[in-house]
Amino acid sequence: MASEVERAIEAILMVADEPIPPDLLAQVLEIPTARVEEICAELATRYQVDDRGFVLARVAGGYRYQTHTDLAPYVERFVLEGQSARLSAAALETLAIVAYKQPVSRAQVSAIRGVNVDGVMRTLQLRGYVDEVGRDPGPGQAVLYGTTPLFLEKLGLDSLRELPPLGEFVPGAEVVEALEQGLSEPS
Amino acid sequence: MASEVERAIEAILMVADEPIPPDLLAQVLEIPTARVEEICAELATRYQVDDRGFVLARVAGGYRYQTHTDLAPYVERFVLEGQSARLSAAALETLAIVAYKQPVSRAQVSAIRGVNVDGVMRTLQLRGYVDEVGRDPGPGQAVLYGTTPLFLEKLGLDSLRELPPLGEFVPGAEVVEALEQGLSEPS
Amino acid sequence: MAYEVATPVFEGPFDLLLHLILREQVELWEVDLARIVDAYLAELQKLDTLDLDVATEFLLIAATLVELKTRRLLPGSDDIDLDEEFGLWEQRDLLLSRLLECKTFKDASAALQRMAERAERSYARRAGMEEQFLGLTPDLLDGVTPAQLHKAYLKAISPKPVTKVDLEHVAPIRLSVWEAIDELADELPRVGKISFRRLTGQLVERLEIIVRFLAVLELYKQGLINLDQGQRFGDIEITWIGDTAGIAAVDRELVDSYEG
Repeated sequence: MASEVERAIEAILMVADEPIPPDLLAQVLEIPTARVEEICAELATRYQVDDRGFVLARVAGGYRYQTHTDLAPYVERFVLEGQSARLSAAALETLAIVAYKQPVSRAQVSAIRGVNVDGVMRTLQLRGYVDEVGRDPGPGQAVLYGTTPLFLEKLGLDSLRELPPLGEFVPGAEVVEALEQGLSEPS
Repeated sequence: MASEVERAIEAILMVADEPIPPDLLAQVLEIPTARVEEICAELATRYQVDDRGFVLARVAGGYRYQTHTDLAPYVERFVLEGQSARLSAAALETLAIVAYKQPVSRAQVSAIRGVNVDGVMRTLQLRGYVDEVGRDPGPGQAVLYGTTPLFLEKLGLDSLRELPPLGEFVPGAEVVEALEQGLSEPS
Repeated sequence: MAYEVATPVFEGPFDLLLHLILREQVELWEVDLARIVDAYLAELQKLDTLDLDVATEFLLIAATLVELKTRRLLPGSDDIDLDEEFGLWEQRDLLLSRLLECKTFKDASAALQRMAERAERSYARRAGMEEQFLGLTPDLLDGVTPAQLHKAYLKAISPKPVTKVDLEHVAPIRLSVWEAIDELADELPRVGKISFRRLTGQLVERLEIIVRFLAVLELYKQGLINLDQGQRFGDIEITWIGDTAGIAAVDRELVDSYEG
């Protein structure tokens, strides 16, 4: 027999149209946030054990119902326009730099990529994945950018802490060696 | 262990925003309509037995997930406490475009705002501020939207003619059109 | 023999360098350097806010590349002053660390891509509020005036800002290395012999001079000119030794492979 709060959480998430933060559920249900998180974890496990076609996901700081990834082929046939356009390689690289180095200025991103990124940054901002988050206190007061909750949704992440550590991507010894070789003088 | 079609039906109903007729499910899943109805009946029973906070209801000739009537008090509190009480800037701009350019299709509104407006339009429609008013006679027969009497009432207007007139500084129709054209092209 | 770059679009010099060294496994010496430096120059022109730090670093890296290559091509380059040598190592380390950083984020972006692809396979429920509860929701138009609606409309239809910075005052360098080669291959057979200083006497921009210099090195490499430097840091004497057909003598294949 499911508890009343458990059922209430299910009902509320069913009418929500964005991820609902646990604090809000806690406030509405008058229970501690920790209890909400416990219940949501239990519900998620329950759906998984029962082999449901949907999951209870934690995304961008909140909970929401989503379809099981297995069933994408069926859902795609049904959803006509849902798919958001793919990001280009240039956009993804720029997004990666903003994600890991935020808050960061356009000039800093340019310096890392070795190309002008003004156009790409505008596109990413227009699509809502990055936004202005402040200004550099130094001279010039460059606009600083950071990622948005929509970016987290796009990647299916709960928070930026879930990004894999950047250290994982530092090139290995063989790449460093190849580059050194490539740049060295012939002896 | 749930069957693949059963799970697919759950997934499709989870992302649908209106009741889905069994024929449509049958077509997408390539199974007989009678089988769809059987599975939906089983699912509905299963949720009831499991004491879920939602039900699979048959409404207006289709199936959809709904909150369990028992839980209405919680959902009401969520609505009262959780919803932001003001129109976002994005929603206000969208509403303004519909108000001044009606009848207008979602694609046209999207083109002007430069972003997808499906979610915002749905919210405005759910709120009763805009509604479908016809179909574009051209190819595609896009649904056209306009504002409702409720919209006029909320703004304290007798008729659309009382909307503040667009001054001469507003770009002419051909400029707006050119702008739409430019923005609607995939970049 | 210069390495022929027959590759599609590259996003700037780092991208190109990483591709050449890691994928094609060529050494810088074999690389058609003109193309990479041109890629730098193109990026430099595109910087619409004139950010001095970025521009300086671009120039420094381009200059490092030029110097690395010059050392290989110029006659009598083996007697080198130690200070210069250290300076070059330092610059090369800067370039190396830039390439490593760029590569790190390239690999990180591939991981983000995989995450996004996975996330895209799960669709979110967005059905929103059921009708029975809609009456309870606070009226969103509360306090909104027709004037505010009017303002929102004007904002919505106003052209979205497209940043366009006038770069005229930055004196864009339009000449690419290959254009410079064509120009020299046309001019040199006629004059026969000329000093580098005279050849570039009319030019004001350092970058333009660098471009000319690279063009001279390419012609030297192709055996179309002779270079003679009386003393270190002295003027360079250029003598055309190719046939008099001039431009036709330049390896067209190389020129054709360039599409900057």
